[in-house]
Amino acid sequence: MVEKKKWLPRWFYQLASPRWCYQICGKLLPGFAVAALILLLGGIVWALLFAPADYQQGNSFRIIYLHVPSAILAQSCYMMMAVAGAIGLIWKMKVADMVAKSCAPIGATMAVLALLTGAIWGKPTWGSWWVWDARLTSMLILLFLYLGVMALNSAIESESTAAQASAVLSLVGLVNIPIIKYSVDWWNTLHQPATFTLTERPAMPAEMWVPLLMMVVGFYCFFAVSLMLRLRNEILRRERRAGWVRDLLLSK
Amino acid sequence: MNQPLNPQRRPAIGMGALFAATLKRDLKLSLRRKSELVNPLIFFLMVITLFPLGVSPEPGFLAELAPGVIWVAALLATLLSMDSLFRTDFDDGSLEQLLLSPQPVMLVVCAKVLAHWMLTGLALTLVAPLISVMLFLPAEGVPGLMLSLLLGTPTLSLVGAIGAALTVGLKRGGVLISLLVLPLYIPVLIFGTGAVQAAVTGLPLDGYLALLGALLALGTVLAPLAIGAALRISVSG
Amino acid sequence: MSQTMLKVENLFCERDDRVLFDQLSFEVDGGEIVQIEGANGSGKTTLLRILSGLSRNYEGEIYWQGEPIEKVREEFRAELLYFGHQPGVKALLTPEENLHWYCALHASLDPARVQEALEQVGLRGFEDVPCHTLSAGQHRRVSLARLYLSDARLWILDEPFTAIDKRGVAAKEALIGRHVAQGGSVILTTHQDLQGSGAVRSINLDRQGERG
Amino acid sequence: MSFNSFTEFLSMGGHGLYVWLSYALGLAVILLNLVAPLMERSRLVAQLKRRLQRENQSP
Repeated sequence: MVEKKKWLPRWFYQLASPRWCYQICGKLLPGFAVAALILLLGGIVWALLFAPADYQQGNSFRIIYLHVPSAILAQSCYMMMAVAGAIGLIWKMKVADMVAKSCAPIGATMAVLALLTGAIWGKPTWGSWWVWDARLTSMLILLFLYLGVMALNSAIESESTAAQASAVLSLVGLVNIPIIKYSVDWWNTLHQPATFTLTERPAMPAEMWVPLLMMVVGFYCFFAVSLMLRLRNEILRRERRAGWVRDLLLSK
Repeated sequence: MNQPLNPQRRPAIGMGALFAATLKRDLKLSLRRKSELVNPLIFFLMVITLFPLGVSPEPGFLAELAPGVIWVAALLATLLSMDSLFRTDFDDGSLEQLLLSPQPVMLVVCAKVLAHWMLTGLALTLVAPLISVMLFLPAEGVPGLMLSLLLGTPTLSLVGAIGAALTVGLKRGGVLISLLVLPLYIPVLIFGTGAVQAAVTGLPLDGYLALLGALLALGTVLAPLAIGAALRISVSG
Repeated sequence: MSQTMLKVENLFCERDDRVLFDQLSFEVDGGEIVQIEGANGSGKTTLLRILSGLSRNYEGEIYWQGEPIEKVREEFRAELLYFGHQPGVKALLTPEENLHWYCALHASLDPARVQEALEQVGLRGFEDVPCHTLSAGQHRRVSLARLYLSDARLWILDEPFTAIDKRGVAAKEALIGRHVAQGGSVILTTHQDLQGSGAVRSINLDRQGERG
Repeated sequence: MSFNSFTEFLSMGGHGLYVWLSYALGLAVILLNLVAPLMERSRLVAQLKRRLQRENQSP
């Protein structure tokens, strides 16, 4: 461990300290919260009021502003969970374990939101609530992966063992995600002739994609807020015997 | 008498022999516990029987359903037998001894998975022709079915073993394994049934089999690593 | 002969919200017997599992012959014999088959000496019956036969004398004494007093818990 | 502004149910992800405080 410390930047080791991490999260939280609020509110107003209706799908197209950001977030959240888990496994970094654990519920709810909005959007577009569309199917499998990680995490009593085991599982899942995605895409084209999909559109005018971009960035900011809230809870819980946590609690 | 404690060690048994010894040991253990040996097979047959009863006994319909049904049943049967892969070793302390061996754990793990596959995946592959007759699968599909099972079921055993290793320390790991492992089984299922359907309709199989082979190669390289790490974590807890 | 085998520095471990030991440091030299003492639940087994490398849930440093243990895992495992709560004996296999597999795991052991080892623990004539037909004591002796087979320098023994009769205990003690005389080290827990095995150093975990 | 009146805005060209259902769900999920950790935090702080008091009294 001692030799390794030389080639990693200093902030990495500060990040490894739960106390430093707790404080920096506390400082960053308001900024991200304000950014998320502005971006999400602005994005939603723009999306609902000012963005033009789609010439084919009409106003139901406006669901894209929730569907796409939540789907993107669900995927990148999994990536983050797996990477944080790997860091926790390799460098025995407690904070990374906690980040991985905090990622799982957010990612799972985002996957649920992407699935629900996809289904609701499917009703006016395809005429049925659920279609075994490749994207929806792989999102459903992503949700299963999240549920598996969360179930394993809660089934193991020892905190550090639970964190390590979930990290291994999420890494295995990470290797599998491209394979699953490819196989589902391929299976889908085999089963049904390629109809128009939910999200792939030829060229989107700027007044359509700018609010979309706003919503995506807003969702990321919201993710940061929720993650930091959860992370702070997790740090308090895991470090409950540390002196600084006691002082913090007594000062309240 | 103990040997003198000299650091000059003479390897009496090499790695290949350890692999063979573990394979032989696990096969022997399963053969001495006959009920567990045939359970996955019986389960496989029973699940298959449920479909004509539950859906429809009409031959044309069953023939269309057969590739999927056989593959899903094979998948569930593999999963059912997965829990016991490391559990008995964990309970009687053999797993501790295994992990404390100076030999690479991956080697022993590979041998154990191979033994497991020989008694489930291979056995399922061998009874598959019988099942395909019961489900009216056209005769042209049978070679494709057997080849896809032969290439696909080892991957199922490898991936399932990761789940088994992760849950071995838990008192009730059975249901949890399915939850962890089933999503990971989906590519094998898709390509496996794809191969059988292609065989039935007379399309070339090579692509599907190549994909199943690629999955198997990837699994053989990566799964033992994950299984080894998972076992150390589970025993540590 | 008396080089330091195992060195433990500032070991910290907690289980279920309870600190088992904190700032635990000690050394084990060649030719030494170290007995871990403590009340039930004081973390004896946990400590042995940490020392053997089975459990990684600890903080602190462990050195094997001067090197951090993470770097010399394989060399360390080749020099280690661990005897845990579970004997590591497969009930469906015969004593002979069990020990043969153990030899396969430790490449340096000679399977030809399995017979001899079984004879030493008084299991002659039971070589080829499945272990589940043996009594509890015999079952345990199958596992103890590993002590006769082993060429490891460090023995970590967790309650090696349970379910063993008096005569067996004496034989085991003599074996431990011989191992130590040859320059090996033994770390063990036991409820019995060790007699005639030379100098026994003890480490008490109860006092550790209070301090921590 | 792509709507001429408020009722038109509400009906969303006949797709009002789907659009408003989606946005309600989106809002619910976002709020859930913020409220749950905040409630968890107050619960945790109370629990840890009780624990500290217990520990301070007992020795």
